[in-house]
Amino acid sequence: MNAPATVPVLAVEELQRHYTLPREHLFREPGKVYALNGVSFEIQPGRSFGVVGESGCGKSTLARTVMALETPTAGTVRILGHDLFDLDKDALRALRRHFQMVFQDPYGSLDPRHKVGRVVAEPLTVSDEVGARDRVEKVADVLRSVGLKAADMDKYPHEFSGGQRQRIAIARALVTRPELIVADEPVSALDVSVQAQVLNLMRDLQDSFGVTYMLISHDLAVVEYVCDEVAVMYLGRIVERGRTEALFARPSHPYTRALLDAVPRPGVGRAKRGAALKGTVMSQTALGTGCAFADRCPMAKPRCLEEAPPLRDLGDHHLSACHYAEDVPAG
Amino acid sequence: MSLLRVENLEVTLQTSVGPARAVRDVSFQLERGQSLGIVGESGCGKSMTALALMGLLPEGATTAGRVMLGEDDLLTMPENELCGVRGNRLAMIFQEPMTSLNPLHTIGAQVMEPLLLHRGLHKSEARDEAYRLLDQVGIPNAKSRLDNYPHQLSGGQRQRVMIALALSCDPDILIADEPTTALDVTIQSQILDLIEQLVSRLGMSLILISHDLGVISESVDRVMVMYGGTVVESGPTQSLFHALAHPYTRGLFASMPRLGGKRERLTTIPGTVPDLADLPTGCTFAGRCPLVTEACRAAPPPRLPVADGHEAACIHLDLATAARPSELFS
Amino acid sequence: MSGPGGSFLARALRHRSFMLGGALTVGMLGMAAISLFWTPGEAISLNVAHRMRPPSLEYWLGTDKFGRDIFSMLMAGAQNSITVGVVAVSIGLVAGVILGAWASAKRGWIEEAVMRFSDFSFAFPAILSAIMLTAIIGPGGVTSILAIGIYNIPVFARLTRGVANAVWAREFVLAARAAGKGAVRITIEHVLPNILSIIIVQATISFAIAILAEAALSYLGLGTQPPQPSWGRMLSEAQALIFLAPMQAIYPGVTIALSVFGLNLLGDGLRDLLDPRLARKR
Amino acid sequence: MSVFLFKRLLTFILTLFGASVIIFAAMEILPGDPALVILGVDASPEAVQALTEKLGLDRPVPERYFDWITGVLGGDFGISYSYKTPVSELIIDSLKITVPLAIMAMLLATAIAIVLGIYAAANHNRPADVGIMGISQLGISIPSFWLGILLVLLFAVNLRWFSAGGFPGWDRDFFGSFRALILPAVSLATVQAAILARITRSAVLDVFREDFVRTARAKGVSRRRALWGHVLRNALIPVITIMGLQFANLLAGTVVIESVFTLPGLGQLVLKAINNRDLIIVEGTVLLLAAMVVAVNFLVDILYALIDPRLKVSDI
Repeated sequence: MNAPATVPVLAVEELQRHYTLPREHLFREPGKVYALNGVSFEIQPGRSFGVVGESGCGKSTLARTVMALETPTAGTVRILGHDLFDLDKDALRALRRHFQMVFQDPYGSLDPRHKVGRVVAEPLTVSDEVGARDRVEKVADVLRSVGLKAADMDKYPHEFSGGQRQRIAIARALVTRPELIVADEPVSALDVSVQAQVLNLMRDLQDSFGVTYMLISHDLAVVEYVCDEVAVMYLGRIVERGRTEALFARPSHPYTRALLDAVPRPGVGRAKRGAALKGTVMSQTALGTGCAFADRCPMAKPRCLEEAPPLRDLGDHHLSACHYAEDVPAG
Repeated sequence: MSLLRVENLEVTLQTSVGPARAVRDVSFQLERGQSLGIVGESGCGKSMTALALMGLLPEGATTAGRVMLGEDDLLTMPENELCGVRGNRLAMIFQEPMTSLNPLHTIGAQVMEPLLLHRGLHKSEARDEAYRLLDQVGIPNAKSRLDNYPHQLSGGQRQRVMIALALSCDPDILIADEPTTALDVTIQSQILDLIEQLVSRLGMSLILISHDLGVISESVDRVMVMYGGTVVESGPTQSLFHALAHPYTRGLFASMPRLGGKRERLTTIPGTVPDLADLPTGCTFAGRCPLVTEACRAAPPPRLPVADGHEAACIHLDLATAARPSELFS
Repeated sequence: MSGPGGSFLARALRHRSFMLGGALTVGMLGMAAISLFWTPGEAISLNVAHRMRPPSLEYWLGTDKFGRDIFSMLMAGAQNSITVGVVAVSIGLVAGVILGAWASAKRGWIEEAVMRFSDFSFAFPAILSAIMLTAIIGPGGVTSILAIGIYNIPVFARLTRGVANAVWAREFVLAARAAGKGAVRITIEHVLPNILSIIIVQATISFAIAILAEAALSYLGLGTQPPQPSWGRMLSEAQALIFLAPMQAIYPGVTIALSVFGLNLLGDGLRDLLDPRLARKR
Repeated sequence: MSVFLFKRLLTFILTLFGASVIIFAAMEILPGDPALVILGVDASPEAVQALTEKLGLDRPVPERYFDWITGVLGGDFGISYSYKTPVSELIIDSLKITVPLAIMAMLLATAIAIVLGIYAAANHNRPADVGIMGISQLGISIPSFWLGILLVLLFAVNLRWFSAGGFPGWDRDFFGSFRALILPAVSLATVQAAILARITRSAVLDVFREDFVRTARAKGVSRRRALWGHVLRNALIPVITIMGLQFANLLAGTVVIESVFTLPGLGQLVLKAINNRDLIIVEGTVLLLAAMVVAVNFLVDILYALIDPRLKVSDI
């Protein structure tokens, strides 16, 4: 199935996901977590889209909902034009070969009791289209394309290092030749010297297979290296979105500004760190009226507490959810 | 005389696959008020070095060399005397704020413990002091927090409690082992700021351990880069980052994606970090180094001067520094 | 079970308590197997003419008050203990693992219901169930098997649910779901293989406990009935003669203790050898 | 009220209710007519009919359950067929033996287990640890009733310090009664102590490896002080869990041990009742034993909530 260029690989619209917490008190309503509060974006074929934010901002929930591992409270996810939550079970299963996932933990994401060949073939075994011999062929091919040997098929995952295991995980995601790969923190569990190998591999695979990435990361530098477009999330919302270079060079949301300032940069020498953002990410257990970032925002004004800023277009594919986007300092 | 002098420290761990030489021939000095950063990837021996200083190595570990705190060798000091040093002259903060506090004790009780132990305060004095400490590390409503349990605090706040705990007896040296690795980047900068402020205000020395070159380069006076249990390069932060010399350090630096950098292809170091139970006899980096020769594999390389106070343990320094990292590792 | 961790056999041979436990267990199984077609003396039919003989070449451990050969009775008694133990533990294991895996796969109210059911079953230790069953169907081997089997269901259900939940939380299960696998397939292909070693260890320990429980039930007269020899009843018969022939109360007890000891050592050894934390080299 | 406690309370009540239904139903599906069983096969049909009416066996089952359970809740367990006395009196008499025996055994087992378990953990991998663990491995392998027989053999047959069994009664001879419970309590406690000592040891060792213990040591707390101040309370959580679960086995053990030492406790009462087909006693006693187990486990849950401040949401 090859979608026409006009159909985005992934289209997310007004996605919401609210969890009900376990009841703590008998006579009080159980609490709620507002993990996603209306997230919308599209990814065009062959592009890479990055999602950055701190823990609890909803980026992992977003990844899992896009993968149809969780059901949203409201909103739609379309992959190659198909609404995931409108499909019956079999149709969804058949569609899954077009979108695959790479996970964070290279030790936890491979079943220790299965040989590498079986791990990598897993997405193929769900549909009956591929015969056993074909399957071995495909697994060998994909192992070679991630820089491993076909003979590695008969080994167990524990015989590989963290970086190699992440290559195996990428091979598994790639084996069905999917249009979309969702990668949730794919390098954050790896050592720095191994990270680069995996990041380069991801870029090479995009060049050779034209795969589209949705990359979730807390590491701004990783997102900048891999992605063409980026969305910054805060408390279940996208607060800023745009082309990576433009957005990082000139952020239009105070939160993005603060994130960029907080990243320590090697080689700049002592005490060049920007002023730290005060406070901590509030729990998302209540939906306030104003801007969710207002309590930590260095630029907050009275209006921010009363009126929630919509994500508005600043031109040139750059969107920001700040009333005072134009006033954000250039750093 | 230096506040802390570590000479030829060796740590050997007992693992299921045999003895592992986690730290080999590590020497350094720390002056009063100075800050030292130890940077390296997982398994490089940076945490074991810190635990060896504290005398808190895992069961079955053996040590050699000397760790001189003033006149005292901590490695040979009897356990009961060491208890008087820990938390008092030498304090430590750990990586995991979620698990590093006792879940069944109140915050107050845990901050008060070293005060009662080392400073001989009465309960009520210790409580007042604990309140002052929590306030000092920026915990809002410190008074009511004294009676909270750890699970009622966020990760950043727990790390602040850990800092309050570590500073309670005005230690000479604060060891912070990956204090911000488990935290978000905005909280990380808050915590690093706090540590830096308090260290300079109280005139302590700091040993900061991190895998993050950025954190290290922004926070300390001197840097020690470890790999495979040994120090491969060390020097004053400015001059070290200005002229990285060891092939490993150069490769590591070049393999990090950097904000605002051009999106040119990252340099990669082939292979993976060595297994401590099965280290090569010569240079630990020999297996991954593009410049490796027979001499590298034969014996551990000597530490050679690069600049004033800046040393690197490599016999091919001239070759390593001549090429750009991307050429070196192509 | 050669899975990850290299040669299981090589590590097993070096594990002393595992080998001792294995030897004792093989000894018990061997005794039962041999007794199926040969015993040195008469284990079942009475021979009052030869009652209360001291140990000799003919009667290795002597005879009891009915003239039966004690050593032969111990051998034949092993059959009984093993049958009851194996069948009862199998009942508990199969039902418990299914319940536990089901609870873990479905979560929500099904999990809650299975766990409450387990809590409930814990109120009935084997002897209590046996008392009720005896009142209903009378004493006998079946009563023992059912009572011990019922007791084992919540043991396995709780254990399975606990470790299966841990497996469900791993990322490779998420990967399997992302590949499109359903709960049943994930349970069979991923969850069960990963919890198998823990279940095997528990089965060994449960077998040991079952032997103890069976002995207690037949001691009380609720379990296996004459003429089939059983260790527990041998003890109760010997207790009546304790002032006369104290050694008769020693032999069956030692046999029970050694069998149970062997199984416990075997279980602990297996736990060490199958522990994925040790097998995984990092 | 926290949801945890509410859930536990609900489970407690439902479990008791379920147990009573199951016990009642089990006795209901008995093969044969209870009246016939009591009177013997050669009884006249009139006599059987009369007894059936007298026992109320001709009324519908739910009605009889309701009568029975309301009676039990009011302390009335019915009249024994064979003793012709109220079952409640028989039960109270036997409880005077079973409850002290169980408590003595539990206290003894806990004391031994905690001391040995902590001692072994504190001397991890040293000879004391290996020795204690070896002995406890043997201890969990010995049937408690056989240990009882061995103790009789040693202390009653050979040394003649204790009697081989029997119970003089608290009113007649208090000290003698206490003495009569010592050997039975020791036999019960030994096995329990072996199990609990192993649990205690591994719980203590597990907690010793926790990060917060390292934090405490970094504060300058000595190993010993860390053990008492930080490790024990945390290690208590799994130990208490197992103690609660083991209580059921301890009660079951009491039934057997009473048989070994011919103590007229609940176990003897119920075993004799089975032989006499005195079902109303079986019903009452089994329900009581089950209720004791459930009650102890409920107490354990409350204890949890007291020890662990994190416990708000049920996850057990």
